[in-house]
This record gives sequence, C-alpha cells and structure tokens, in this order.
Amino acid sequence: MAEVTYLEALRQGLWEEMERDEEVFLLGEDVGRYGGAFKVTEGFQDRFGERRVIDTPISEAAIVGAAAGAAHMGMRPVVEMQFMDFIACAYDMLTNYVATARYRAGLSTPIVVRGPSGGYVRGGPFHSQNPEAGFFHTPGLKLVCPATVRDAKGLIKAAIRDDDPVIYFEHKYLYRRLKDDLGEDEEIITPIGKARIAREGTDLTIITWSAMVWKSLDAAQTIEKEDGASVEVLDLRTLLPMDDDAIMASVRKTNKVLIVHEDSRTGGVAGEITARINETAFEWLDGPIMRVTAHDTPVPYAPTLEDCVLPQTEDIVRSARWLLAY
Amino acid sequence: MAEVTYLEALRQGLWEEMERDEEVFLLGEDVGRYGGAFKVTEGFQDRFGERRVIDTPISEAAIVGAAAGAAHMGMRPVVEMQFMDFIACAYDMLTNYVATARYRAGLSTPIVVRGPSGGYVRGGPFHSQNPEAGFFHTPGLKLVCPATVRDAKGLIKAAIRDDDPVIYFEHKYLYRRLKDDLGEDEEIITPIGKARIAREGTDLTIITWSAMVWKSLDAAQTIEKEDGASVEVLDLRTLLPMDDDAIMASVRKTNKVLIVHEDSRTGGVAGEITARINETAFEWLDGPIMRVTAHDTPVPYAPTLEDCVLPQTEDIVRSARWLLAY
Amino acid sequence: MQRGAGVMTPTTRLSREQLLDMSYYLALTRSLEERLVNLYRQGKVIGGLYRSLGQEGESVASAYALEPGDVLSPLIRNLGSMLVMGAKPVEILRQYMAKETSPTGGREMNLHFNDLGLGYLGQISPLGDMISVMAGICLSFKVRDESRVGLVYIGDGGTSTGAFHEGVNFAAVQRLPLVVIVEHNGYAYSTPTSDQTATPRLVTKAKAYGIPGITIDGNDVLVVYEATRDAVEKARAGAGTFMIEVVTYRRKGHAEHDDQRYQPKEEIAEWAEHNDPIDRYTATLLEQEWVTRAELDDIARRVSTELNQAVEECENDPLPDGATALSRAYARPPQVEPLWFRRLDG
Amino acid sequence: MQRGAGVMTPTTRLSREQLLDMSYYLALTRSLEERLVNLYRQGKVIGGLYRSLGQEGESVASAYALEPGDVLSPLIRNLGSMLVMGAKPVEILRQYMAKETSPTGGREMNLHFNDLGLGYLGQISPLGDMISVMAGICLSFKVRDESRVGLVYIGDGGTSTGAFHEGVNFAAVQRLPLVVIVEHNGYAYSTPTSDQTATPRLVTKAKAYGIPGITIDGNDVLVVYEATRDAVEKARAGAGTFMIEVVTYRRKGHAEHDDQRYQPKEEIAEWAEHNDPIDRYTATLLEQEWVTRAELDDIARRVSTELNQAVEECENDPLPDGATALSRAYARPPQVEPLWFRRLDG
Ligand SMILES: Cc1ncc(C[n+]2csc(CCOP(=O)(O)OP(=O)(O)O)c2C)c(N)n1
Ligand SMILES: Cc1ncc(C[n+]2csc(CCOP(=O)(O)OP(=O)(O)O)c2C)c(N)n1
Ligand SMILES: [Mg+2]
Ligand SMILES: [Mg+2]
Repeated sequence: MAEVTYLEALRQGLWEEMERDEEVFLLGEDVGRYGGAFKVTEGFQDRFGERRVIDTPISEAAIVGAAAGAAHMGMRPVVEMQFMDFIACAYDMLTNYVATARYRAGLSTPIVVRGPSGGYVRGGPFHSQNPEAGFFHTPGLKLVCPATVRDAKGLIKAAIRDDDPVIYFEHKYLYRRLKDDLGEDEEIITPIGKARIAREGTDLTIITWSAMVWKSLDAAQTIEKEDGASVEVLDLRTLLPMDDDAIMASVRKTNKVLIVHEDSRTGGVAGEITARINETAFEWLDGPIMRVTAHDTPVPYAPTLEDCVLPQTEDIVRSARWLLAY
Repeated sequence: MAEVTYLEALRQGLWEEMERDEEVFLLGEDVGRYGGAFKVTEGFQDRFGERRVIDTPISEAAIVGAAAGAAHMGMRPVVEMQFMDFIACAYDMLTNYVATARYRAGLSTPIVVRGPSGGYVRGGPFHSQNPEAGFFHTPGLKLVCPATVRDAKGLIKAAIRDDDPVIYFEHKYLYRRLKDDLGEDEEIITPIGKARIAREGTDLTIITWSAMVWKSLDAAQTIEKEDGASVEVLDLRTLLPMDDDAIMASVRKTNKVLIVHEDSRTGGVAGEITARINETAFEWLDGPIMRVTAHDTPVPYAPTLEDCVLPQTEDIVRSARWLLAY
Repeated sequence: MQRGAGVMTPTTRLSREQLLDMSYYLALTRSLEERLVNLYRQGKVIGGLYRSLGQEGESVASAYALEPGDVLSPLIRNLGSMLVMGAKPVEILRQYMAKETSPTGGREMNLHFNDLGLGYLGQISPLGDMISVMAGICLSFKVRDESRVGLVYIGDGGTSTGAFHEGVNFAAVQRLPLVVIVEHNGYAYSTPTSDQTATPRLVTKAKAYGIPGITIDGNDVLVVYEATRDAVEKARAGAGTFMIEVVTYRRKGHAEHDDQRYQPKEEIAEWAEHNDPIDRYTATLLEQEWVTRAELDDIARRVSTELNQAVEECENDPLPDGATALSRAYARPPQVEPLWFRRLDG
Repeated sequence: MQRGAGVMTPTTRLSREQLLDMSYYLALTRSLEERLVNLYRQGKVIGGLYRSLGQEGESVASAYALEPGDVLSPLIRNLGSMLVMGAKPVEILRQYMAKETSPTGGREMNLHFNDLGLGYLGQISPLGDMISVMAGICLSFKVRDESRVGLVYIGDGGTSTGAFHEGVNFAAVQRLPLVVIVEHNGYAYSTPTSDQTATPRLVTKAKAYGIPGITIDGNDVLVVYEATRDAVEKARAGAGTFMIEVVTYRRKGHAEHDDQRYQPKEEIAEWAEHNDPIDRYTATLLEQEWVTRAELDDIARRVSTELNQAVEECENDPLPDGATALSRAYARPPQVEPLWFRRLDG
C-alpha cells in the first residue's frame, strides 16, 4: 500500500471512470499530449486516444459549450480549466446555458468542469483565485471542493456520475503536498452533498472546505494542546448542495461557529452559511458566527503580501480563542 | 414641477453629466440611433453626436474592455448592457480586468456599466435576472441599485463622477411605473455608499434595495394598519460599499431584521448582510435574521410561475409578522 | 417533412411533393406569425413577438436540406426551421402564451424549446452560445461515428460575439459536421451590419476559421436548399464545418413593439415588393409548371384550417400551476423546497 | 529609443544609430532573460519564468516602429517591446523577484506592469482581454483627434479567444488606429497551431474583420520594422486597424519548467541554427557594412555592465511590507481595513 498524492488520487478517479464508462471523455487546453499544466491527465491520451482526450483551442466558453452539447447527447465530458481563474471566461456559458438547461428545457447536462484553484503558491492575481462564490449563486450548478486525498478521488468519481453539472475546485497547493494511503480493495466514491467531520470536538465548530481544512485542523490541534479546548472541524466537501443537516448538528453540539474560507470576505460563501445557521439554529448559538477569510483585495504576488491577504493558521487560532472566550 | 419617471430621472442624470463633462460618453448596443432598448438614451446622439454616443457591435466583453481603455486615458465611459442578464458575457473583463486594475497596476478605471435588471415583467430566464451577487464578491467594483426616482438621477451622477468602476443596476419594472417630482432648482447627487431610511420604525428593520423597497414599504404599511407594529425600511442603495453604520444603527434600534431581495436565496447578498450584522450587533438581536428572497431556480416566464418564484408583498408581510411575534 | 418522396423535378433535387411541402411550410410560417400578431394585439401573447417576415425562405429551405437524425438550433426568427423539423404550430402558440401545456410548461418563451428526438435545440437569449453547444452535439456524432449533421443559425449581429468566434473555431479545428448559417438580414435590432463589422461580406469570416463558405441569395428558396444540401452532404461525408451566408432582409422591426424608424421605408418596400421569398418561390413553381395554382390554394386552405384548429385547441388552456415552478432545477434533488415564508400560515 | 537620429541607411528608414540601437535592445532582451534564468535557478525568481528566445526580433522591431505618444500592450514574451518603450531592466528584475521596489510593489509578476506615460500597458493573464482595452485607448485617441497609435500583441493560441474576436472586431468597425501583431510561434503551451485553428495562415483572420493584413518573416528584424512602420503610419493617417502576422518560433518551453517534449528537437535546432533573429540581423548589419564588429562588441559590453548593475541594484531589495497589500483596492476608500482577527492581540 503506497501513499498517493491528492493529484494522483484525482488521476486515479478520472482514470477509473474512463475505464468504466466509455462515454466519459476529457477536453481542455493541453490536456492531451502534454497531460495538463499540472500533469493531472498525463498518460491519458496514450491510453484512451485522441477522441477521448481532446486538446482544445484556448476558448473556455466553447469548451464548456461543447461539453454541454455532448452531454445532451448522453456523453459525460470532463473539462479542465488550466487555472480556475479562467473559468470567468466561461461564466455566461455556465450560468446562463449550462445551469439553466434542465430547468428551462428539460435537458440533461452532466458535465464536470474541474481545475486548479487557490493560493499560497505565490501565483499572483490570476493564478490564485477561489472563484466558487461567483457560481455559488447560480441554481442548477453543483460545487465540489475536495480537501483530502481520499475525497479528491471519491468526489471526482461521484461528480462524473452525477446527472447535474458539477464545478470541481481542486486546490493546487494540495496537489503534491498532500499524501495518503488509499488502500487498494474498495472502490472509493464520496457522495456529493455530504459533509465530513474532519475532527470531533465539543466547544466550537469550524466550518470550512478545501485547503482551509488543513489550516483549521492545525489550529484545532494547537488550541487543544495550548488551551485544552475541543474544536470540531467540519469539512463541507460540497458547497452546492450544502449539507445543512451536518452543519446544524455540529452547531447544536458546540454552540459556537467559526467559518473559515480562503476566498475574500465580502460576498464569500461564509455569508450564506451564516444566514442558514442563523435561520435554523439561532437559539443554539452562544456567540456570534465569525468568519476568517481573505481580505477584500485581489491576491497579490509577493509572499509577504499574499501572506497578509490570505488567512493563516495563526488567524484561525486567534479567532477561535476569541470565540471560545466569548 | 412635473412628475418624472424613474427612467426619465436617469436620462436627466446622464444628460446633465454629459453636458457638464465632455469626457463622459456612452457606448452600447443600439444606444445611438435607436436610443437604447428602453429608450433611456433617446435623443442623446442628436445632441452629443456619434463620437459621444456610440452604437457598438454585440460584444459585451469588448464594450467593457474598450470603456476601460478609454477610462485609463481620462475619459468617463458609460456602458449600457441591453439587459443586465448579458453582463455575464463581460464577467471576465469586469472581474479580472476592470476590478483589479487599480490594485495591481495603479490604473484608474472610472467606468459605469448600467442597464435594466430585475423581474416581475414576464421576461423569462434571460430578461429578468438580478446579477448583483455575481459581482458582489469582487473587490474593486462598486454596485449601485437605485430604488427611487430621485436616486435614479442622483446615483447615476455620483456613479459617473466616482473614480472607481461602478455597476449600476436599474430596475426595469420601475422604469415607467415609478414617478416623482424632483423639483427644478438643486442639482441632485446621491453619495455612493450611504443607505437611506425609506420609512422609520421601531419594531423591525427590513433591509432591502431596488424594486423590493416598494414591496417592503407596502408590507410595512399593511402591518402598521393591521397589526399596529412599526416597521423600519432601510434602502441600501449601494451594495458595494455597504453602509454598515446605517445597518447597525437600525438593528440596534429595532433588534429584529428581515432582509428582502429579489434575487434567488443561496449565495444572494442577504447572506453577507446577515454575517455582518451577526459579527457586529449579535447582542442586539432579539430573533434570527430572516430572508425573503426568490427561490433557487431561474426566473420562469409564465406569470403564475414567476409569481411563485419571486418574492411578493404578501411574503414580506407574513415573514415580518412571524419575526414580530418571535 | 416528405423526404425522398416522388420523382425529382428537373434542375432541383426535389420532387413535386417536396416542393409543395416546402410551400406548405412557407405558408404555415407566415400565417402562424400573422395569427400570433392577432393574439399579440389581443394581449394574449406574454412578452414580445418576433417576426421572420421576408426571411421564411431561408429558414424553411435550409432545414429542409437535413435528414432524419440531424439536429439544428434555431434563432428567434427561424420559426420556419422549427416547423420543418416537426415542431407543431400549437406548441409555438402555447409557448408564446406561456400555457401549462406548452413544451416548457411555461418556463420559457416563444421558440425557446427543444426536441432532440425530432432534431431541434432551442436557443437561449445570449447570442452565439448555441454554436459551441451545437459543436458539442456534432462532437458526439463524430466520436460515435454517426453519420449525422448539425446546423446552427447566427445573425449578422450575432457574429460579433466572442461565443460565435470560439464556437465556429472549435468546430472547424475539430472538423465537426456542422453547417453555420449566417443570416445577413441587414440589422441587429437597430444596428445596421456596417456598425457590426467592417467586412461587407460576412462569409469572409469563414476564412478566419479555415473553412469553406459561400454567400447566397437567402430569398431564393431553391438556392438556399441546394446550397445547404451541398454543405450538409459534405459535412456528412466528413469534410468538416461549413459556413453559408444567406443574404436576406428583416422587413419587420426587431420585435413587434419596434417602430423600425431606423429602416428606410423605401428599403422595406423594395424588399417586400420585389424580393419576397414566398412570392418568388411561388412564381418559380408556377412558371416551371411544377405545381398548379389549385394545389397552392389547397395548401392555403389547409394551413388556415390547421391554424384555426391550433388556436382553438390552446387558446383557453390554463397557465401553469405556480408551484410547478419549483421543480426540476436539478435532477437530484428534483424539487426546490418552498421557502420558509411560503410555509407560514396566511 | 533613438528616434529620427542620423542619416538613413540605404533600403531602410533607419539611421545607423537606430540600427545599433535595435542591436542594443536585442542584446539587452536576450541577456536579461539569461540573467533571469540564473536567478530562477538560484530560486530568486518567484513563480515562473517565460522566455522569448528566438522571438526577440519581432518584439524589438515592432515596438521600435512606434513614436513617442503611442501605446503598446505586450504579452509575456514581449520583453523586448517593453524595453524599447522604456521599461528598465531593473524594473523587470524587481518584478520577477516581487521586490518592494518593483513597479507594482510586488502585487503583480514579471511583465505585468505599465507606464502609460512611456506608452506601455502590461497585460493581465486571461488571453485576449488586452485587445479591447487597447481599442479603448485608441478610441480616446480618435475622439480627441490625437495623432497617436496603439499596438497590441496576441499569440497564435490567443487568437482562439472570444476576447480577441470581440476586440479586433470592435477596433475594426470603429476604424481605430490599432495595429494587431499576431505572433505565430507554432505553439500555445503544448498545443500546436494546427490544433488551435484550421487556418494555416493566421492573417486570414484579418479578412473576417474587413481589415488589411500581411504575413511577414518575424525573425527578420528589418522586415518587421518596415511592416509595422507602414501599418503604424497608415493607422496614424486614419486608415483604421491593421493586422500583421509575424511568423516566428518559440525555442524554449512555455515556461522554464516545461521540458518541451512535444516540440521535435530537430525543429528547435533548425530554428536555432538557421533562423535566429539576432544572428540574422547582425549578419545583415555587418554584411551591409552599416555597423562594425567593434560597435557590436561595445554593445555587448554595455549590456553586460548595465545588467550587472541592475542585478546588483535590486538583488537585495526587500520584499514589500505585508500590510501594503491592503491599500489601493479602491480609489475611495484607499485602504481595506485589516480584518477583525488581525486586530486581536497575539
Ligand atoms: C450576448 C447578447 N447581447 C445582447 C442581446 C440582445 N439582443 C437580442 S437580439 C439582438 C440583435 C440580434 O441581431 P442579429 O444577430 O442580426 O439577428 P436578427 O435579429 O437580425 O435576426 C440583440 C442585441 C443578446 N440576446 N445577447
Ligand atoms: C483565457 C486564458 N486561458 C488560458 C490561459 C493559460 N495560458 C497561458 S499562456 C497559454 C498559451 C498561450 O499561447 P499563445 O497565445 O500562442 O502565446 P505564446 O505562449 O506562444 O507566446 C495558455 C493556454 C490564459 N492565460 N488565458
Ligand atoms: Mg440581423
Ligand atoms: Mg504561440
């Protein structure tokens, strides 16, 4: 049993689904002969051929549109965005065409749009974005954000099998830094829409997803060690649909909530979570729901600047302490 | 002193700014010889000429990009989106280029992107949208949503003079239905970033903007008449920047909050407002912050369906009563 | 559509029955729009009404060049194409009136509906988006080695969109069996084509994508049929993507509410009097003695009867039940829960 | 840039001084990139490094055809253009190393910075976006009756974007004084141009927009200069938008980390040995006896000294103070408040 990286787990998931279902195919910029900018699809074109691993022109909108058309005909396209920052170029296609297709026209559009998102890699304003909030607001889409090696595999497989369009935000910081042993026997599929308790706790709930799960776990550990308090970390895994039940169960247990996301504050997903908790479990709250997020600026390039803009483990520790003392 | 419509007030604002500052110019689809799909710019080309009122190709991204370039050179472009639904086609340009220009490059980009948004006109999925939440999450943009005839004029003038890029969401339902007498003497300029108390009250605050201000006022009146309760209605006017002070002052006064927006629920702007109140005025709350919004679907076409999806005055009345009784 | 029926007439690849069939669709298109105008004036149409007067020829003839299994995506003025593919007048009427019984159950308007079985995929409003979607449909044909072809329409105005460019380029480079019909009708809403693009011939855009293109008289029904048929056959044979610029004219305003003040009256009159596609087609059929006046009169009567029936059949259909608005945003869950305030007691 | 200096050499519109000046910029570009490679290997460059090896000629020569007041927007491989416009090597170095002293104060990377006074506007990453922005800049020239011209670069890959299409079309239809240089260097990251577009000659795209276009040898410095100069002069005279396809070759990978396995080794070698723009230019200058070997050696020494100084000047500059990250998201308010958790006591 060898350890595999987050990236390798993702690869495995894609590979297995392509072996299983010949309707699954890949398209995107440099996904074929190059194997993708991050080499997620390296070797796929050799195995599955040029018809199932398609190098496309630089046209995010057309790639998504073409995926949608193929999906209407029963295929299962998986689109790579070279960086998730460029999904902005397909915004109209995703929000106006893809997301509405079933509702307005009864069309099935089972596509997956996946790619690297996130910062902490000194990528600057256009290679560090977390664009989930821009799509979170569009009914018809599902948004998936795997945090673990296991979920990188299990969720991509579930996304491909899902009958609704899924945007799949991988975190590039985790690609090669995160490793785990996935065993070999069972098939790993992680249901979309179910959160995961990454760490059990009783005094405070941290609600988070993607790379922030790891910073939150680090913070929880520090607090346990230094303060003796017990922090629960809830990894949402999917933002749309959101696992309200898991959120509320944790809130009812700990009565205090900190939401941590990497994206900037205003209009980030934390707002919605706050609203939902407030609507459903207001009486269970022993303190305000607080947020640790990036600041409201683009993500700057210099390490010192990026560190200032993005949330850090120490920020989570301090905020959690503040809430625990509330 | 004649009454003017919301649309006419907007026209006046644009006209006055073009008279005042020759750097102000208009560009968009059919804004010139036709005067715009809703005739907001009718007669402008006759007065200001083809160089200052430019009919463009159908290319939302290029229109915004060209406006940005001209703005860098000191001009003050005002872009019309024929319907705000099509602003999705300029999403990359607005969020990646325009919004970041000052931050990353020190460039000044004083553009206004304006156009009709909103439903209740049986416009179907692509002529009814309220796309503010898609941009609310982008630092660098300002978002303005005038509700009144006076603000339609005062805010467009302020938006044009603002040194930051402004997206200006007009509400097409109000265009010709809303009338007011603006007097004639004073110049009307409404500062960006300041909310307005549309109605004073003591028992509950409704926070809202754009067309929902009017439904909220109707609801408040019904409640006053039928229940004897006093409802405050806060018209945010601008979403970015948000007038936290006005929000918190009202919350501290009434201790109960209902947020009403026309856009769908999940990921809508109400989430952010909930989070901010919760962070700043949690102890002042005597009940959960609740939301009245559209349902999480596209806006359907048939009147019966649209009525079901969008929030109605009666929904506000019921929700307010529920909160008052909490 | 009466495909392959009967014996070919000289100089065309169409039989007499097929020629009459096209006459039927032309008459049906024009008359259905006239019915819609009446309903619009009576306030029964919800929202706008978009006419194809003077452009029916290119719609009907291009669609008629397809075979069963082929798929097209119409624009708002391609009513004729939809009808040829098998959309029923009563469906169109129901769509325009947002009836419960409409193909979209009142969720969407006018021609925005689809039946992939019959071979049409309704557009969405943002112009240009359907091109890459149709490219994707053609990609499925190619990957599956199916001998099917796609056809997509775009207006002169629509060619300015980035979506058009990305979509046609994608199809071209992938050599997908897609025929792109560029409808050069002089205007995009109020904007003349000369303000839309600096090229006087839209077909020059084909060169940018390395694909063949031709410009044809869009108001000559037989020319449109032959040209589309040629392109469709080549695409079916694996030759990739084609562009056809059809030159026509939009005789009505952008929509019924538009007073067309920007279109010179003489220009409209000129096209109406001397270049109506139905008049020209009818004249040819009669001149060539391929059909008789009586047969055409029969068609007119049939169309009239069918439309009377269609209007009658649906005029009193109810609007959809409001609550159905909450279904089908997703496959799973198939239903959006009514929000909390809708579950409160009155 | 030594504009208009000295006497023209025969067959060119350039003086000897100007020819030497271009030699200087060519050498400076190539050497600066070599310095950057060293710094990259030492781990001092933050993020990726993008080379223009083998393409320096078209960058330098096209920028050199502009006049003071003109504005260009470079891509990541147009280091030569930036230098010609007046960007300083030390600025480039600082950008790549994210120094406090860099033109963007460490907010942005590599060539992504601008000085509209000097006449360059740095790109953003989403390809194609700069074309309509440059169209807007040229719109300001036109509206203000200024006799200024814009120049924008786009890669073979970038021509596939909707942004390219909308931008060029907008400029063309408005007859804006914009020169669009399409850099046909064979690859977009790993994707050969044949997977990007079905047209073998990118200049055919000019036809789509109704504008003139030519294809030239992008590695012939004098040809690029002359062609750009022609286009710029016509644009300045009010003739609208021009497209120039420069045929060149990307001899390095997309970025320094890319092993180029998809580029045939012989192809790279062929271009390196027989078609290097600097070698060719130098050979011509010497053959024609417009310059001497000694003068070129002087330039090499000068470049080396300047770059030594530049590296020394900035290598030890500090990174920016973190807190400056919160300024300048808006003109008003000019500062984002630190979030609540940053105001808590440690
Ligand atoms: C992306 C986008 N922008 C704007 C519109 C609004 N709009 C609807 S139809 C139209 C004009 C279309 O003209 P053309 O493509 O020539 O088609 P025609 O109406 O002439 O058939 C415009 C601007 C739209 N539907 N989509
Ligand atoms: C819209 C968009 N999609 C994807 C990318 C990622 N990307 C950066 S450079 C590049 C290749 C560009 O190729 P080309 O335009 O030919 O320029 P070259 O690198 O050859 O100079 C890609 C795909 C991007 N920057 N923008
Ligand atoms: Mg047209
Ligand atoms: Mg290239």
